[in-house]
Amino acid sequence: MQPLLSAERLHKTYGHGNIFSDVSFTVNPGETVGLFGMSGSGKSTLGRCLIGLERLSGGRVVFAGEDIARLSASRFRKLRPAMQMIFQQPAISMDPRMHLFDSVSEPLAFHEKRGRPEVFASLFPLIAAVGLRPDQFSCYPNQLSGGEIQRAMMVKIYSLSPKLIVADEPTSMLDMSVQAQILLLMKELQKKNNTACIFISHDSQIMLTMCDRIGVLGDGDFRMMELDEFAGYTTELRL
Amino acid sequence: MSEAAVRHRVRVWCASVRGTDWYYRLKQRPSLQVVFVLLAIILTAAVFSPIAAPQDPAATCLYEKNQWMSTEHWFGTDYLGRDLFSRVLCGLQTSMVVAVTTIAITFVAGAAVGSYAGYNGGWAGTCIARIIDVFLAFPSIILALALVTLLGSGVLNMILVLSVVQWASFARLMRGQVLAEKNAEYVLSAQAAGLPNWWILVKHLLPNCIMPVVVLATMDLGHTILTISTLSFLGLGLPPSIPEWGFMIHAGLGDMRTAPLNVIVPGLAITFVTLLFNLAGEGIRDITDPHMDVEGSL
Amino acid sequence: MNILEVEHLHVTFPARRGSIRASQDVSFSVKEGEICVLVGETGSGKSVIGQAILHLLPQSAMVSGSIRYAGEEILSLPESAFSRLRGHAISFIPQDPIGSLDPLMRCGRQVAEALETRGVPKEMRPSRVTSLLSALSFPDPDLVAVSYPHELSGGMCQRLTTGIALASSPHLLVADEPTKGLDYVSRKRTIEMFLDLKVKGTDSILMITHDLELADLIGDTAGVLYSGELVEFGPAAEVFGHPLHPYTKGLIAALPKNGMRPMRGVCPGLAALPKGCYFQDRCPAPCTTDLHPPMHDVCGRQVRCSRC
Amino acid sequence: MHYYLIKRIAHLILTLLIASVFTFIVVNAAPGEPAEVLARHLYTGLEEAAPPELIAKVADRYDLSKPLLVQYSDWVGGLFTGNMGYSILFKKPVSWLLMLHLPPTILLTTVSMVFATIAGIIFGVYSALHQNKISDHLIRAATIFFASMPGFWVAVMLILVFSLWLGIMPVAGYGWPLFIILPATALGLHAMVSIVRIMRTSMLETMEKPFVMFAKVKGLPMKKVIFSHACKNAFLPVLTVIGMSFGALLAGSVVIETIFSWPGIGEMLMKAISARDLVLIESTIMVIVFLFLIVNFVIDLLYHIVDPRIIYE
Repeated sequence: MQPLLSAERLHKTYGHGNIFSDVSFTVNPGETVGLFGMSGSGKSTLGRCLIGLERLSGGRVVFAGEDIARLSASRFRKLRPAMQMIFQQPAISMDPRMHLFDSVSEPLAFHEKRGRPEVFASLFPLIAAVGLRPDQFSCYPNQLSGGEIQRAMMVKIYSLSPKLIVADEPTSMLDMSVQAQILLLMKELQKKNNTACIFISHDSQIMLTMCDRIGVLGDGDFRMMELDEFAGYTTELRL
Repeated sequence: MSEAAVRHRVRVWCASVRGTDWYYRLKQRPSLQVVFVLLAIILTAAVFSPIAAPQDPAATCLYEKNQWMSTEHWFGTDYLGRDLFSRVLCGLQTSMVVAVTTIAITFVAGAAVGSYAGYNGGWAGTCIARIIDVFLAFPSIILALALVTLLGSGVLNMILVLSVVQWASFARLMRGQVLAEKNAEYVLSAQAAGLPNWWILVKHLLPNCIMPVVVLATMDLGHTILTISTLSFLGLGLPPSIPEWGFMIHAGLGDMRTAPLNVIVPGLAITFVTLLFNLAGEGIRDITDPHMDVEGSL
Repeated sequence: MNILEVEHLHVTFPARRGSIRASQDVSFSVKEGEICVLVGETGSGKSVIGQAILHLLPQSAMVSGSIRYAGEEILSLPESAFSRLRGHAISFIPQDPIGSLDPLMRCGRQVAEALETRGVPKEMRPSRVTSLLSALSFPDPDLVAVSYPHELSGGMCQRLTTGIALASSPHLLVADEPTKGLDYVSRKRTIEMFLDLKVKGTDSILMITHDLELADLIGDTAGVLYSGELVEFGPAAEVFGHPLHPYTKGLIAALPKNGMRPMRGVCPGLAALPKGCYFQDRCPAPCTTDLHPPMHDVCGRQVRCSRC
Repeated sequence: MHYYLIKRIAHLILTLLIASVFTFIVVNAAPGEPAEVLARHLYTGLEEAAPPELIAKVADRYDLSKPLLVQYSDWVGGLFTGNMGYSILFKKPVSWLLMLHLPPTILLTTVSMVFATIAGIIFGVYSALHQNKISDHLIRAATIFFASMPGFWVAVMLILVFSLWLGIMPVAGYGWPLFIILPATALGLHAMVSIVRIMRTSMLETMEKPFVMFAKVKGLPMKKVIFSHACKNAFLPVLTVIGMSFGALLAGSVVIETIFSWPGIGEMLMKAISARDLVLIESTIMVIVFLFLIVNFVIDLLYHIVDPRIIYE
């Protein structure tokens, strides 16, 4: 089977320091790969580099058979909806001056050249699937809780039917019970749409429940681990 | 309900949600409503001042010079016996024409240059940043003085001078705003969704960055009126034939002891108009910010 | 003997429409030398309790009930009288350790300030600072003393604020979310630090947290807060081992290590609480009455559920 | 640190250079051949036309026939060596005139700045600590009102009230200490207002910060919490505003010095402008720009000393 995304010898330097170097791994369709590391280990930067939101210093990322760094700007834009990202801080991941229904329906409305209200009406099934009511989308992002925004984010992302989602600590700002809800929802949607996911977190417990394989970033080097190996690796970190 | 009907209802609902919030926040603030009404009156007065003035602002009458308030001359007369009220009213028009045109020019130029320099960065962005720095290195009136020396007096020249002096502060603010916002996660999210750069700049960055610039523009309207009057107080910028508050104060200095109204009234006019713009600026900042608590004060 | 007794604590904030009942009818007590943990999610009003004990609530808050420290009523004490307790007999470890240290002052001086209020003479302070810092297992105390907070990691700042709070050898320590926002290494060290305190067994601690694992490890007694009120209070091992209230059960089941089975729904907003039981919308077996369930004793602990 | 300092100084010099080019162009591009203006000034009077041979003579004598580029480099060179040329209006060397007129301006702006800073901080902190009380509302209303008054009008009103009506202050002139009170008040008012407002906002923000709460919880007395923690942190943004206000003070000094006949460079600049004394105009403007940039440079360094968080990139 051809991998959906393969990262080959990625490295990134910032100023004088190395953020990460020699990172290579592959992601198959529908699979969840974890990226684990301490704060400051560069896992968020790596996640952003993988979908081309930040420039790599070296190495290449091949997504669906195409090297994303070599694509022309317009071809890359066509490819972009297939790779989406969920961010850590729900409070600022939606445009603070836009009503949620505008934010959520904007990408699809742009790509399909339709009116936003129309697109929004077509998103109603998805909105129900993530457990929100359409009237909640009349709010500004700051009027909703973190969990609700992450759900709305899910609507925005899945409206583009992506093949890969990079989730950058999507629940670290959320409460325990909401965290479980969001993670299960992510899993469920992923299964239903056969979406691959790169899951970034520093919580080893969540990693073990969410991921199929886990890459560990630490002190500048990168190792890919199977679940049981990872469980062994993190026992010393746990209490 | 048919699908078309659902769509229609959603469209109506979307439009109603979008339209209400500024209005709602304005309704919470009665004092701000008063400010806006007064501003509207001032602007109307500025447009119609030559017609509305009770007497010819240029009609001299030496027998009636330096008079105190009376029913005939509400604010008294100046050293040539001209009606002070009419002159203050016409001075309003002069100030407003110059100030509004200047701010319109500087706002557009500053926002365009600033957002370009902020979003694109790189070599051109750095260059623009340096040029902005140079303009800001001149204390504003000093630069205006130098330019007035070059261009001479006149309404158009005044607008040109003030625009050259003020565009840099707009550009700097806009650049700073864009720089601060362009790495925000919602911008990244829009990039990830495959939206083109111009779209992100226009639909996301500008709306999120422009409000402080609008507030600055409103407050700078007041500030520009101060600068105009200062320049014409120094006898520069506008020809003496055009009634202008600063020049009126200058002309009243000689008879200040016997006819204090000649310096008090135009000064109060400047203060009042500037005050209104300052209050309106603060008010706009409050009502356009979704983060702002509705219980905020004026 | 009870060092802290909180009875029928109500905290209400006025809002534009109506009011926000951040804390309702909260009663619990902390015995001398005991560690009491209050667990709750965002909006459960857990931080408000700590702030009420230390008189840190904003002026607009309306507080009623009673808080007794060593038998003395402290809730109604005027600021001048209370300030002799704050930082001396009762200490506080804030959440957000980095933000809680003055960014413009060297860490050593911030520790020295705490000693100063204790009346340690000026010439003794530097040596006391050093000994205090090395007691917090900083490898190089002198270096930490001359550093600014931004030069330290989150975990180091956490230890520093704890150290400052412990500098007065308080009788009661109130810790507000000590593990919030820390990465796993810092979190582990912080938990170990509290375990040390627990082993020593001399301090009475009231810990407020959202971290169930921490609560389970540290607590002697534990309380679970939901929508501003206590729903379960009792010995920690009992509460976390055999939860009675459906909310406690749901929280524990939602942990990743327990299989991550979430409860449905979200907490109701504090401004618009439902009639009757606040948990009814999320309860797997909701009761049919409109009556608000009172706190009642069930096998050695208190539960606010009419079904238990 | 050294690297940062060098970079900062390089920026300063670059800005000064571009500013000097800009000033030179603006001033020398004024209508009318400089030599002709000068000739009329010196020999024939402003109303009459000067004969061509006189113009040529004058141009030769004052180096006005050289190409502009040479004139510019002569002038910039002069700025460094102190030989800035010769003022036609005062018939004295420009550097001598600047030496004579700079001290009064520096005295006036410094006194205004000190007054504005001290009063601004006191009122700002007081207003923040009494948020939403009557005194706070009064201070805020007063600041927005004062910010709307033109500086020159404040000066005129001060003269009208204190000198003409009450007769307790001298109308104008140069002296110490009585003569400086009115001009310094009129000049410093706007700066004070901006400092009050930024100090109040910044203080309110800082009082909400967790470290202020923690300082209180440590058991520190409230006075100490406010002065050694809150005020110090709240002061940082004020520093930037002080730097900005200094530019406004220099600009305002042109008007204020003219009104109060205060013999500073502002007043001299106005005289030079009405007499079209180009060499004096451009040199004075450059000196003002230089002063402004230096003050901001110092404040920038100060900021780096006060705030340890800033990293020298």
